[in-house]
Amino acid sequence: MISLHYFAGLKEQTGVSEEKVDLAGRTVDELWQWAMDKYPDFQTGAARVAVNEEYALPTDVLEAGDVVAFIPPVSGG
Amino acid sequence: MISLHYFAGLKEQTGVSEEKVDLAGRTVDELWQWAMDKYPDFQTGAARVAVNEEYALPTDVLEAGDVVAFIPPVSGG
Amino acid sequence: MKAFEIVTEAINPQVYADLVLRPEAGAVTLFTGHVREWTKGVRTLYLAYEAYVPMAEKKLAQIGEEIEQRWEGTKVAIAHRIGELQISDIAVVIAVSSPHRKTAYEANEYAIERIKEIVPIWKKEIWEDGEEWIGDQKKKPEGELK
Amino acid sequence: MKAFEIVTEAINPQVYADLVLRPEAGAVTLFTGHVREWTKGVRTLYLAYEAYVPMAEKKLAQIGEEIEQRWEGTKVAIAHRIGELQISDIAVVIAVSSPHRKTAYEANEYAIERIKEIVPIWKKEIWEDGEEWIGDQKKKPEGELK
Repeated sequence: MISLHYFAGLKEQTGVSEEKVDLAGRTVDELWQWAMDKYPDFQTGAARVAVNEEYALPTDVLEAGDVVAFIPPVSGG
Repeated sequence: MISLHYFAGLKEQTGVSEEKVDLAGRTVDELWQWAMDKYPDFQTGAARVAVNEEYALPTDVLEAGDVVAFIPPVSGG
Repeated sequence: MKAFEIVTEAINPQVYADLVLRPEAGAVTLFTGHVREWTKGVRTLYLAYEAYVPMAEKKLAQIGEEIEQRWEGTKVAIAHRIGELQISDIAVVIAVSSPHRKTAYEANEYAIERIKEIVPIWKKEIWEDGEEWIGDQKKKPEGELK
Repeated sequence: MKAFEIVTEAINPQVYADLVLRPEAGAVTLFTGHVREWTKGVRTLYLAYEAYVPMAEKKLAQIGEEIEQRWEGTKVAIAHRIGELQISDIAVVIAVSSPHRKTAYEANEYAIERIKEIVPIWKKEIWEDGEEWIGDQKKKPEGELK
């Protein structure tokens, strides 16, 4: 299993801040496909994906135990 | 009479921080001549002159009661 | 007290300035970003900040490392507050010390620009008649950056 | 507490930051110049600053006016300490608030440059084997500005 985290506007779209899903072995790009199927409001490019607290590439492969976060455009400062 | 103020290195050259002199009616340039005669270590361009707390021009004329300061190159900050 | 942290209480900026001071530092710049009441004619009631805390602290530390590598002799501390913030409250503090002043200014400004690019923190503006998560400040053509 | 002053006691920079904060300010930059132990391989024991106090305060206020006219919406406070200062002591503090951060950095840096040009304050460096009044920082080709 991997854990998914949602923040800010994306969290309001999903209605959850965290969920566990069985996506080990999939790529980040495939995760996006999965997320857009589940949450119709999601749009590619509306967020970056972080795996274990580092920004990930679309081709990176998820492993069991990974902590994955959808990072919408940041607005700190 | 006008009062003259010396600061920093110039004060060490004159040995005084302040003196009263009878130079009303003279220009700032003439004041420089007077100062260089009295204090051989003085050199033109080694200081700016302020009259009543504003930088003065060589042609400005001193008036009785003026407060005049020799301002060596500043080094605050 | 960490040099790179997300906090939930009021920020005391002096703490971070003290953290970067050293005998070889001739200059310290301290930037504080505050909640502003008016933005383009719209009155903000308050702000709510959210962060992905562990990653945000890691990215703040990364910015510190970037600076200390790029500008020799600098030392950096950064804190960002989350939760509800009122007008004039400090949202972010950046302290940079350096032997020389020019570097202290440059490196500090670099830090705030990088925070707005890579640190997972989000701001929601709450107005009298609504609220909105703010994002993508870099891409909005009309986007006015604080 | 004046917004532009020469002081003889330790400077508390937060006082000047508080002085410039307003609801419309999104950014505050606070610069502190500190006594540095080493300058070009020479160890400073301590510094002595002297000022022509009434003119220095007038010139600090003038710099504040120049900034508030040049950068709209800014507010400025500056203090410089005189007397004997030890390593790491604050010699000068500059606080600038602005609606926007870029201006707060620019205006603050402008202030320190102007201080070094027009404000009648002099620094004497005291080393283990001597002392010297420092001056004319702008003209020394090898001059290293803090």
